[in-house]
Amino acid sequence: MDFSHLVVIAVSSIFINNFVLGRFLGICPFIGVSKKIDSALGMGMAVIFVMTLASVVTYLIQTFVLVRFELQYLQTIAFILVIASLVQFIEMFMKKNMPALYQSLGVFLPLITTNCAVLGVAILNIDATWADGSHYNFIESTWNGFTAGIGFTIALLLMAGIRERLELADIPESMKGTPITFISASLIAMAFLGFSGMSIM
Amino acid sequence: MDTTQIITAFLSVGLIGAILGAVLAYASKVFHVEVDPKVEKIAEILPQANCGACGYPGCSGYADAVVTKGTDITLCSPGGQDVIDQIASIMGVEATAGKAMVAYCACNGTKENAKDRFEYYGPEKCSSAVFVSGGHKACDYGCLGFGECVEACTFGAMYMDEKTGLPVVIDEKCVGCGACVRACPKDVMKLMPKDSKVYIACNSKAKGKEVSDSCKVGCIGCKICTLPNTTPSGAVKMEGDLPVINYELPDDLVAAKYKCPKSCFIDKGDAEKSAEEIAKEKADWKAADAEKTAAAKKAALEKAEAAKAAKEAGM
Amino acid sequence: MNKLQNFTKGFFKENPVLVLALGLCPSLAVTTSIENGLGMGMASTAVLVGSSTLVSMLKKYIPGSIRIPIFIVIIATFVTLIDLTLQAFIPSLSESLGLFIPLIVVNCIILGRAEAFASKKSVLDSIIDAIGMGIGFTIALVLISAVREFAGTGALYGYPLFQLMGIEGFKGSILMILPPGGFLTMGLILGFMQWNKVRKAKNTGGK
Amino acid sequence: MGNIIKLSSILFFVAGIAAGSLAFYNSFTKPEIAKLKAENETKARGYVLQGLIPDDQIPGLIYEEGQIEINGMKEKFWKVKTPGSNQYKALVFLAKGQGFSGVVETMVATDMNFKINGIKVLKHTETPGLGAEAQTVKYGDTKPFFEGWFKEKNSLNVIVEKDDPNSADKVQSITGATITTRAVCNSINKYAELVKKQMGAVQGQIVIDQSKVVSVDREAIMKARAEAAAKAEAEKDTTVTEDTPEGGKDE
Repeated sequence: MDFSHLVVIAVSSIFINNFVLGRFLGICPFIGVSKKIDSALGMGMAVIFVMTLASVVTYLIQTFVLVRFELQYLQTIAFILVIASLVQFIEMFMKKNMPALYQSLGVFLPLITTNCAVLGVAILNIDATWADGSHYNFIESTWNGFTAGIGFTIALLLMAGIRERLELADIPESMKGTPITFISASLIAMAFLGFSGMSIM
Repeated sequence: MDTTQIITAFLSVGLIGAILGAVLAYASKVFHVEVDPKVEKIAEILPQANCGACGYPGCSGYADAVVTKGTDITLCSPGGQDVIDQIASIMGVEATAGKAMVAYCACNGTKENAKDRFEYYGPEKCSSAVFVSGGHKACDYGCLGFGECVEACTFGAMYMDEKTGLPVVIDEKCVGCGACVRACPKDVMKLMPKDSKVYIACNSKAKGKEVSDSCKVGCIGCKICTLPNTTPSGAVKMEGDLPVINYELPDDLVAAKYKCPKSCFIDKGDAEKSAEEIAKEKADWKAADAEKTAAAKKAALEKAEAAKAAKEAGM
Repeated sequence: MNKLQNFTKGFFKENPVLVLALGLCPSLAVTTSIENGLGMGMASTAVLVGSSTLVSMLKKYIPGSIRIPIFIVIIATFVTLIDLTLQAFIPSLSESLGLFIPLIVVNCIILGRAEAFASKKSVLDSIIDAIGMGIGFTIALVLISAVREFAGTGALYGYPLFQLMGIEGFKGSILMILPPGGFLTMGLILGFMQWNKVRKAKNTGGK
Repeated sequence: MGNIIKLSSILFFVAGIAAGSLAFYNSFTKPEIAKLKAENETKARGYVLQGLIPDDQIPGLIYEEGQIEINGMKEKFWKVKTPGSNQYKALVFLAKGQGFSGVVETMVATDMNFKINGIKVLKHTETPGLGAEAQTVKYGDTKPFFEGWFKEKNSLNVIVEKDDPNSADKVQSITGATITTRAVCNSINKYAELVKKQMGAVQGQIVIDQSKVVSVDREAIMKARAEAAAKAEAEKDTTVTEDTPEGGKDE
């Protein structure tokens, strides 16, 4: 277990290759659920949770089913099936047994099933290789899922904070709403581009 | 072609599917939670793409918001017109079953009536203006007049009256969704039953002196409208320094309308009548009222005399 | 709604990306060149048509309570078919679209159309609708990628226009190819659409 | 309970049939994909050998596979012969290194003195406009400009200019993408070193009449190392290259 690998993964997936601002994954919820900081936070927490869990489950499916039976080409279908069912299960479980948590976090779960960031992180975990050709191991995959979720949350919170203020700004009629949101996202993405000069190796 | 591979693929992915299906079917029974059937019905109609385009957490989140918070029903873009129509029919059934409501502006602080504290040169939005020490109006509770409620209305049921600087609700178009109520930072927009005519056009909870300094038509909290001989039904009650109409109790509120020293009670029916008609009605009512009061006084006097007589007789 | 209207509504009036703001991830991520945008648009259209047809054909036999998982499986199957086909026959496109081919599965346009349209209407209508929406998606992608490619590299569909005309100097700004450029282009195009809408509303309102 | 069984068996069949039909389709595309991969590999090897070996001989070249071990993983490299000749003409290997945002794979061909003939960046996930420039062909050119920088450099010593401005084997870095350039250089160094080790062992064992080549080889390596230490000795590198006929030919 190489600890430096974990640091590299964290810095890379939170800042340099931020899922939303660097990789364009999860744009729909980024635009949809960033109107209020409260809901952005709830969504972010739910994404962190699901991404971590999805990384765990898909790693297991990949290793113990797909690779064992040489079915790697069925990756997409197996992953989406597992992620969708898992999320739905957690949602039902939470609704029944932890209503308080469900109110703040669980309501966002269905939105995450079809969030490309979750399937994206699962596939990236499998595809990613280190320089020596080795793939992410179990802990690295899980960690990548977790930190990618944090990266997503940071982007979402930034956007929500800006949009709450934009609500009060005097914006030309034709730029109100989604257009100005994209322009703001562009500016944040530019700021995040600054991280790409970082040498992490 | 490799048949064993096809069979392995069939079995392994099939089994994943079967296990997940069983777990979900079981879980849906064990973890079943009762929800409003309307929410379920709407959730059923929504595309289940869970894309978040509506701004709510998933389709069921939106369905819940539509039913419980009265959110706009036109937000689902993947569903398109079909879905909107279907939700409308579900919500429509509900709307007629309950009491139909319309919005009204509880402020008559027109440009003429209400004074300004200072001139405001910010973004022309109510929510922005509120940040500058509560708005430019001298009255802390009145309409700011930038029409954020009009923008919030998706049914075209509102417009800004350029002359008065106040929003106007077109009752025929208003569905009582309450979007304007939520949009107003001053809580000036309120809902009332569609079949009622009279409402109180003031939102000020301030004391009388303060109100009369800032607005010509503000409620000064004189409580005339709540007196038993004005509204015998008790439909008007004071809440702090502001009267509130209880629309559950039947009352035409005509007496309150004419007795209010600041004319805060507005009758929607008056809008169609000419000034002379209104004046005449008022005069008629006053005459009738005077007669009535005189009669009442007389009756009271007689009653008192009768009582006195009875007392004397008794002695 | 007649068939022609059904077909053309996705082009502009109900364009999935530009008007409905769906499927934003691929329309930002792969639109660095027209070639990629076109490839992604066609791949998505193929999946959309395939899954809509199948869902519409099977709509009577799918139990309501597990329809979503079944739709997902059907869509994922078509995505994998496309993925394998591209890998085998158009490897360059497969490489440049990369991760975003499997991610067609979670494109809200496809699941949304399957659920909202194909599961209710006839097979023919579903196919027409799917092709129309797919073309609309492709149009949007090509439009965005044309802006980004030209502003980013000074080329259109790989042809450096200025240099072909003998004008040196305009090489574009890399920024437009990078993520910020994607967001910026999207914002401006959506702004333009809104401007158009507001202007039309004003014109009709004024009369 | 009955409902659960019904639902899960439906899902079983749907998922199973989907997977089965994909497996069926895959059985057709799999050989295609493999063929394509092999074709691309051959093409890339031919591409980097251009110049070192006459164009008309490239299609008929014999590639002898060799193995190197890197971090516990087995990797291939190729010893290139022309048909009918006993002598290796060139070495080809696929160098992999951690770039800025992922692995960069570079196909490299060197002559028997480990002097680079040509490289080709095959796969990368670098930022467009920065690291991805490694594959960009400038308008009017036929090959990516990045590849040209590596020609004639010693694969064992090639280094980014910023890291050692005095080296004879320095390579300019791509604007804004030193990390990518460094990744390519380092991976080439590392793989060349391993290939060299392997070659030394192999050649020492087999043919005696190639001992001459080996000795030249060793001499070259010694000199290459000395030259890396001191810039003044850069001249000697050219003397070495003159010793190999292949090296001289491709000018």
